[in-house]
Amino acid sequence: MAVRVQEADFDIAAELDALGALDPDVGAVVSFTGLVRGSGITAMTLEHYPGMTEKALEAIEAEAMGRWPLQGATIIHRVGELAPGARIVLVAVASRHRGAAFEAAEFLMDYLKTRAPFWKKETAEDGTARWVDARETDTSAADRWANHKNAHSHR
Amino acid sequence: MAVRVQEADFDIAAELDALGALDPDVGAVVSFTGLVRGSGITAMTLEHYPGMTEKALEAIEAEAMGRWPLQGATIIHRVGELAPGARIVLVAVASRHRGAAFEAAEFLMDYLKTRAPFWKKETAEDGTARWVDARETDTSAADRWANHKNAHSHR
Amino acid sequence: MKVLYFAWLRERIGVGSEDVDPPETVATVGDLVAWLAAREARYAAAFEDISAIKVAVDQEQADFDAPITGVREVALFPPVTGG
Amino acid sequence: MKVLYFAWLRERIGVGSEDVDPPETVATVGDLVAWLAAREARYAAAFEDISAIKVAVDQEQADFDAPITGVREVALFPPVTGG
Repeated sequence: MAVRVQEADFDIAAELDALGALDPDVGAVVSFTGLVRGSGITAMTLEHYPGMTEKALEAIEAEAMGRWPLQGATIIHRVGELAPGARIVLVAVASRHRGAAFEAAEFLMDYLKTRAPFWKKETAEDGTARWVDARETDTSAADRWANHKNAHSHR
Repeated sequence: MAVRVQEADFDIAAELDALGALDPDVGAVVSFTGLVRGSGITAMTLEHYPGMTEKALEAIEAEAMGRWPLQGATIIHRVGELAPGARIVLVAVASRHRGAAFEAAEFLMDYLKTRAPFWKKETAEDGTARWVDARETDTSAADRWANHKNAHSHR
Repeated sequence: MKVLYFAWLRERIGVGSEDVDPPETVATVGDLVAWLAAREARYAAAFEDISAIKVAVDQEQADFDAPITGVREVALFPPVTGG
Repeated sequence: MKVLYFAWLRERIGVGSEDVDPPETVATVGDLVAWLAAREARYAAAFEDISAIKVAVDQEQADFDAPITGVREVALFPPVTGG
């Protein structure tokens, strides 16, 4: 399974090229990259639950592979201390058509945001640190997939 | 405007890094890469309408920038003869949040597919060439944005 | 006025663009297509199924009702298939 | 049984994980939380708003009703905020 949790940065081009090369019928590769937003903070620290994190990401990826006709999916999530502007997460999927690729990538992010055990702590410019609050909009974003019909899987 | 039509391949990592660096509040970069599907073909030739192509892509990009709170958008489309597996198109957008980024990237592709003057010709393994037919599903994909509410722009 | 053809329209007609000088009675894109089709068999063959043909006038999407008086270029092409 | 705490729960309790040996009457995650809260003020403070706490049992999402008999690890943490 193409799931990794790591402190190191990742090479987006290499990851997307690898997905595109999985199968000659890959026609669409969609990627999401999450970055540390820099306004007012000096660092973002990512904590996670080693062991469960990998299992959770693999379960999310397996669910996406079951729901959409994907030729591959990659999830990379960084942990540790990250600077403003740094990459936090990469989600990327390969499919024949763009509809499935867009939907699956968005599904992966919505589920990752609500089901994968990561926690963010921001350090402000005055040196104080605070844990980032979970967003209700992330929960509603994930919930909308419960009854989702894959209407556009051949787009 | 970040719109390019070119024969040369493009560097996805450089394009995505540039989008991420536009503003310290970019939190989400979504990309779509279209590849030449290789089954049964030996080449794909892209014809376009020089002059109108750039205008059409700029209009599509301007519409996306007006509809979603984006910090930037990039469209690169290749023309000329491409081999199986080659990159054809890159669409990428930067936003604070993932909901707007996903929607805008999908919108750009749906509009590009139906409004930008490109035509594909496939050369089969037996040497015969045929113009690719337009897909009804691309028209319906583009039509669904007509009355679209940007409900998830803060996701 | 310049008329441009793309993809299989270009192949069937045999040129990518040409300068034409239609009479004043040719007022719309539809009139232009009919006038071209009446000139030569290759145009008539290319324009046989008008529902399969899209139009741009001065590099903007248009339709067969669009007036052509004063325009610089009219393009005729099959539905686009890029991306 | 191993109990793990993450994010601000870990900070308030002061440890990331600990081995505990609750009595047999502690049958569910909810019982475990009540038992820990009764032991020391720092647990009671950390578990004050139970609605803000999520649960995993043996590294799978669970809830406060989940039985803990025979499980290896129980994790308590705030709602996740990755991605």
